[in-house]
Amino acid sequence: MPTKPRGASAQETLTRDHKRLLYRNLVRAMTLDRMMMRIIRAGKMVGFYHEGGIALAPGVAAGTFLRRDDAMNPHYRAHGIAHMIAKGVDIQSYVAEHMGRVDGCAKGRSSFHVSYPEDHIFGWSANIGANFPPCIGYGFAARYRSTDQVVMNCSGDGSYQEGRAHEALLMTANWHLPVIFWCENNGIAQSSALSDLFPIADISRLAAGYGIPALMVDGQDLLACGEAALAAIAHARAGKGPIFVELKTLRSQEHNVGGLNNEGAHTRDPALMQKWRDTRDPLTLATARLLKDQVLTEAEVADLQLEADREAAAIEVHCEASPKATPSIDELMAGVYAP
Amino acid sequence: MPTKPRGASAQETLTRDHKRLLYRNLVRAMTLDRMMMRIIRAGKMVGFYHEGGIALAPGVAAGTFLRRDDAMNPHYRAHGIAHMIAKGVDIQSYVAEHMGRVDGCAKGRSSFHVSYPEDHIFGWSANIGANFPPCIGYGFAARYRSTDQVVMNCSGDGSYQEGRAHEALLMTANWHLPVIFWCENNGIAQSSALSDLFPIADISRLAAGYGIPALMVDGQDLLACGEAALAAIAHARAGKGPIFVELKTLRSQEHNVGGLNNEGAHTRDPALMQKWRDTRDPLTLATARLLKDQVLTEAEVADLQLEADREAAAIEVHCEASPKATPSIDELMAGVYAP
Amino acid sequence: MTAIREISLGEAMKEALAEEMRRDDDVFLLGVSIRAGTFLHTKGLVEEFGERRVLDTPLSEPGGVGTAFGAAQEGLRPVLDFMYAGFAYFAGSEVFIQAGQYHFLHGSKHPLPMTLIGTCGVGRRVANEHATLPYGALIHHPGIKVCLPSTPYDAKGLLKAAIRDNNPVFFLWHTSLMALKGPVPTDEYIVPIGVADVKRAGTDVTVLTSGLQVHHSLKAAEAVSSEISVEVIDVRSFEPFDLPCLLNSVTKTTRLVVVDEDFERGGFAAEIAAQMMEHGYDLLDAPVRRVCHPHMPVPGGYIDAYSMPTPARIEAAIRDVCR
Amino acid sequence: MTAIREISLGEAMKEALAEEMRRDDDVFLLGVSIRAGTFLHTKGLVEEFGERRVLDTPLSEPGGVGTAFGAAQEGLRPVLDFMYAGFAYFAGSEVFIQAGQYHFLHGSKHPLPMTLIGTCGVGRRVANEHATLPYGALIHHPGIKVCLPSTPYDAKGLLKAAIRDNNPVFFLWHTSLMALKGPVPTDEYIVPIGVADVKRAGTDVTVLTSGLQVHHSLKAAEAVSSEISVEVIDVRSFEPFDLPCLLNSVTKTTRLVVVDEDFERGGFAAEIAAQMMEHGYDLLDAPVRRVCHPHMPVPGGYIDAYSMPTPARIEAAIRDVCR
Ligand SMILES: Cc1ncc(C[n+]2csc(CCOP(=O)(O)OP(=O)(O)O)c2C)c(N)n1
Ligand SMILES: Cc1ncc(C[n+]2csc(CCOP(=O)(O)OP(=O)(O)O)c2C)c(N)n1
Ligand SMILES: [Mg+2]
Ligand SMILES: [Mg+2]
Repeated sequence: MPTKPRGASAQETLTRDHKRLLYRNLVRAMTLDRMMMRIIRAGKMVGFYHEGGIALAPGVAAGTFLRRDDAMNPHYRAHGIAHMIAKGVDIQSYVAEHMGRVDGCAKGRSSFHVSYPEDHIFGWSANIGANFPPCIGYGFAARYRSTDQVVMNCSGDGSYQEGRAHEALLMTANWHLPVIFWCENNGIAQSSALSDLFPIADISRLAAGYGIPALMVDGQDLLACGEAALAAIAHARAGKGPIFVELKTLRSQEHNVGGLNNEGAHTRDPALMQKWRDTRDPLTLATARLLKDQVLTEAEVADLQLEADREAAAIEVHCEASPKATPSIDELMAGVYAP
Repeated sequence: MPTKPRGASAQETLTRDHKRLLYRNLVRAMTLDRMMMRIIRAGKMVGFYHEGGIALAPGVAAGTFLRRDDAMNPHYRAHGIAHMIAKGVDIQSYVAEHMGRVDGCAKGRSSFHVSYPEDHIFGWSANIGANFPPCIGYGFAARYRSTDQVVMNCSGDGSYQEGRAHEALLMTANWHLPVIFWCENNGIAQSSALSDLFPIADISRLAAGYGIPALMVDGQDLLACGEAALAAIAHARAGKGPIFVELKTLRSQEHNVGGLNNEGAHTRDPALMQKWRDTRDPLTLATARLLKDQVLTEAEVADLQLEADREAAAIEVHCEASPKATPSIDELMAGVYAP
Repeated sequence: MTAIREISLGEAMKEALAEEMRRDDDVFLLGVSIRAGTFLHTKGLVEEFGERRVLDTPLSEPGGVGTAFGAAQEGLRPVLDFMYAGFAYFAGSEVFIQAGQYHFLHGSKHPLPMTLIGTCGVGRRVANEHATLPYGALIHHPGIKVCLPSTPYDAKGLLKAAIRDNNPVFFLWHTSLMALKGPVPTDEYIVPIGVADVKRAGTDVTVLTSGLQVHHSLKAAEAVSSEISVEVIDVRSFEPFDLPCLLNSVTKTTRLVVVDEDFERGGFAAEIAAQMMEHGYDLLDAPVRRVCHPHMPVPGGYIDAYSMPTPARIEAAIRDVCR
Repeated sequence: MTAIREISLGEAMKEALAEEMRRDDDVFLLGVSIRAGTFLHTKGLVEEFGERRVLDTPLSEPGGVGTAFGAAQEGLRPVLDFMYAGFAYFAGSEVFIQAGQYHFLHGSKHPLPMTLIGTCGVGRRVANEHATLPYGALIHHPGIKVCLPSTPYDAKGLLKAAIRDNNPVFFLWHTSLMALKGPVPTDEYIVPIGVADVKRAGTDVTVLTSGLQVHHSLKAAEAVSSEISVEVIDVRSFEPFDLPCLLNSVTKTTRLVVVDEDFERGGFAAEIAAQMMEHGYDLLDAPVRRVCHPHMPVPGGYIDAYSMPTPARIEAAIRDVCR
């Protein structure tokens, strides 16, 4: 599937450095996603985990080109691990939080409600679709203060079924806010096929109703995702209002660890998912492409993987050593209100 | 503005009887709207009233061709008086309800929350946009029971700003439900211009995002409204799924009695509103047209007005004679749950 | 002949749904990913009843409730599954205001037979919306019935009663009890909404509780049994609430502990304290004690195991009121 | 030099908004039709502060709250006007759950300085959502502060405190008090959130109340004054609640009536009854009496004038607890 701009005005091209950066972030994201799976399977996580698998290229692209002061809502899938790594947050405290440790980013009390206000990632709600209303506020604040911050609002096809999506599309379009609707469409929500829930296949068709330009991108193609991110960020940063980017991606495993892998009444075909893993893995595809284009060497590819493995191992060791968070109720009660 | 079908498949033409019926209902609706204004100005109403004025042709058209078993959500403007008259409800009990009398349709306890379950008009909430979720259920019930009932879901441009509108468009499209989205767009919501709230002028542009066909109609042209209603009802009744009808209409007075007549910070221009009343009154326009086409005679026009005046006067007298509803708290408490 | 088997609470709920759907074609089921059956109680129902009667909805909580609402107004008997009850706040107006007020406000002329289902409860480390127990908020808003079973038997009987009720009923179930097994007869029965149940008889102190906390309270009762005789009452239905059952018990015990996993302030336990003031003040030999979730958001991680009411906290409260 | 004028509650609110907006460019105002000024408190503000800082939102309550929420996270100090507080249920999740839980759940690291405004109150014959008083539901949900003034003085001072607070605050005002006039100094002052106010001193019975019911209670107190000395305490802020002020009073009077216009069950009055059990049981010579809206939806028409707490009902309750 080619990147197909529909009315988007900004066009950008990836530099060699951009490509290398995207690639490195994807290696790290997929490695840490696997580490999270190890941790939860070993019973060391305190809540859910929703595997990213082969769907992490959009998240990597969403985060890689943002400035620190650009707000982002990470997609909940893989609990935003790709988005956050790419934006540069302290990922160790993210893992520690998932393990309920004192040096978790929310002091071990949040399970998966991670938050990095200093990086303009303001936590999240467990309600799918809850990302939409605040993203209006982030964009509003940028306009109010006449900064050129942009907002990267990432979520899945399922989230666009919530009425809150409509209100965010409407209000950001009405006020010309610098918000990117980054829709990671994997064609499924929990255990229901998108085709059973949504009348049309392309969520981005909604955008035209608000006069918002839209792009469609192959979400398995890391470079296409990166190009779309650059274009969308440039569009928003230039004060041209919101833009919608739909990235078609794939879920090749169950919704969450221990959960079902159904589409309605039917089990999803394991052979098809295996085929996706074999032929549509974004890292395999990107490696081949970047080697061919001589952006990377085989040795560099191996080094990057090694570096990522070391990062994951070090984080795991550190987090396991960190004490479990068991604050007193009094201490917690004192944290209900901000001073 | 011409009726401009955009993708709607059904086309119907109004018969002479249709036209006469529409006309009679419009005379009655506008006469009763004026009576409601008299009642509230005389301090005899127990709650709000939101004048219909010259915006009642869409409501008349919405109701006139429905069957009794077709569900309808009347627009809250003029508290649905046009819609209800046209659908054939006992309008005396509607007026009595507004006057807090024992023979009000909700026993005088509801203020304006009128309800006619036997006519498939199931009350309403004071929340604008609350009409959308239940309209899915009405359509669903029709499909579930394989009847050919349709649902006429009427509301204003403001209501389409609520996320609930998105959910209803989405779910009715997804399930191909027989729901008509009858959008009476007067370009204003309370005291804010639509152009200040909505990024585009035509609300019906939203419909395409869900694959829903849309019509646009001059809401001051009674016959155009009627034609659109026939077409939309035929479309829905034929099992072709939801359809969107946008009717452009006008508000030539303040939002509600005693309220403001502003658009944002600015007072609305009284001369412009006077011009609308002089040149765009749907009854004046329809009278001229139907006389010219010899669908009605001058004498018939006068008779219909006389009949409507008599109806209004009789209702007013009856309701004033009806006792004020002052049930005991015990009696009310016994009515919280259905048996 | 009545047989009694041991089945799980989830299976008991599924039996209730299946029996009511067999009995009445107007009963249908809708919710997020219920065809696959995210939880046990809906798994496999689509095979028996087909896609017409078991529907996956989009992630649109107001739309989902609205579908049920409108279908009920048109005379069907919808059962809407929210998955987690905390998601119901996305449809706050429909759930807290409109459903309960529809009948009364429009002249008490027309029923609204609609069942809402959601799971809730603290203790699975995931915090916040996945734990929210909405009954404290629900009972504050008139017109909607609310129940929460602690056993498979009650789960089946209450869910059948909810579906047959002509009013909106929010049927809650506690996530931690999904797999709990218990005896359930094969013969049909109903557990009426509005009737509490004495789960353990006692004479010194009454513990009024619900859901998972019934089990915690029974543990605490057992722990103190050599010294204090504890009567444990399972609320089962918060609205309508079975005040006579409570007053009967307190007449005997003269002491009351309310164990409530929900937020403390202005919740069910507070209401009981107020009703005891109004209807049972002279019965009491000690003030009513609340054992609730502290008035703070539900944390996740390793904390929720001790921030929720535990057998130890309940035991301490029992000892305290009996001093 | 401090001057004191008589201004209305709506004007007092407007002064609070204008002063805080002048003081801090981060303060801005958004809501449905607030540029025109549906109610007195926003009328004309757009003229002074311009369209940048006074914004009409679409009819999108979750979107409106979200705008405030996100802007507050980014460091602004938004003030969102719901028009009627009952409309807040359209944004149930944001208002009841997410706003109050954001700070705590994410490690108590980051403030959320956001003010919500909504009018409420029974007695204007329009029923339901236009009357809904959401404080009973709000106090049940941790992390959001809630206040409701009964005088122009308190309205101005509390609203200024709300805007300066680093937490979400729901500032409610009673529709029937919009035009009430009272003395307000020209000099700047704040009424801190969390401090109740004795509006009439007395020795025989305490009446704890708020909003319009402060005035009804003062009437009732006056009516019985030759026989019973009534102390009337204005709650002013439901969360945090000033328990010491109440306990001080009840120590003296030994009797308590709570007058609460909101739904009775599991509301503020219930919470006070529970807290009296816990903290003031031995002070009481009679059980706490509630005078609330009966547990039914708010009707309109001629009914709401007697279904809400009236001076007559309050007087009866006062006499009752003093028997
Ligand atoms: C309001 C709400 N409804 C339902 C859920 C349950 N739920 C969690 S994830 C999910 C699917 C979301 O689908 P999508 O947005 O497409 O993301 P994906 O999982 O496909 O990456 C659902 C239904 C929820 N968390 N919140
Ligand atoms: C949820 C909600 N928000 C705000 C209001 C206040 N309000 C009542 S009518 C109205 C305007 C509605 O506009 P529209 O739907 O266009 O209908 P019109 O008045 O133009 O006929 C508003 C904002 C409300 N009743 N409910
Ligand atoms: Mg998806
Ligand atoms: Mg309008």
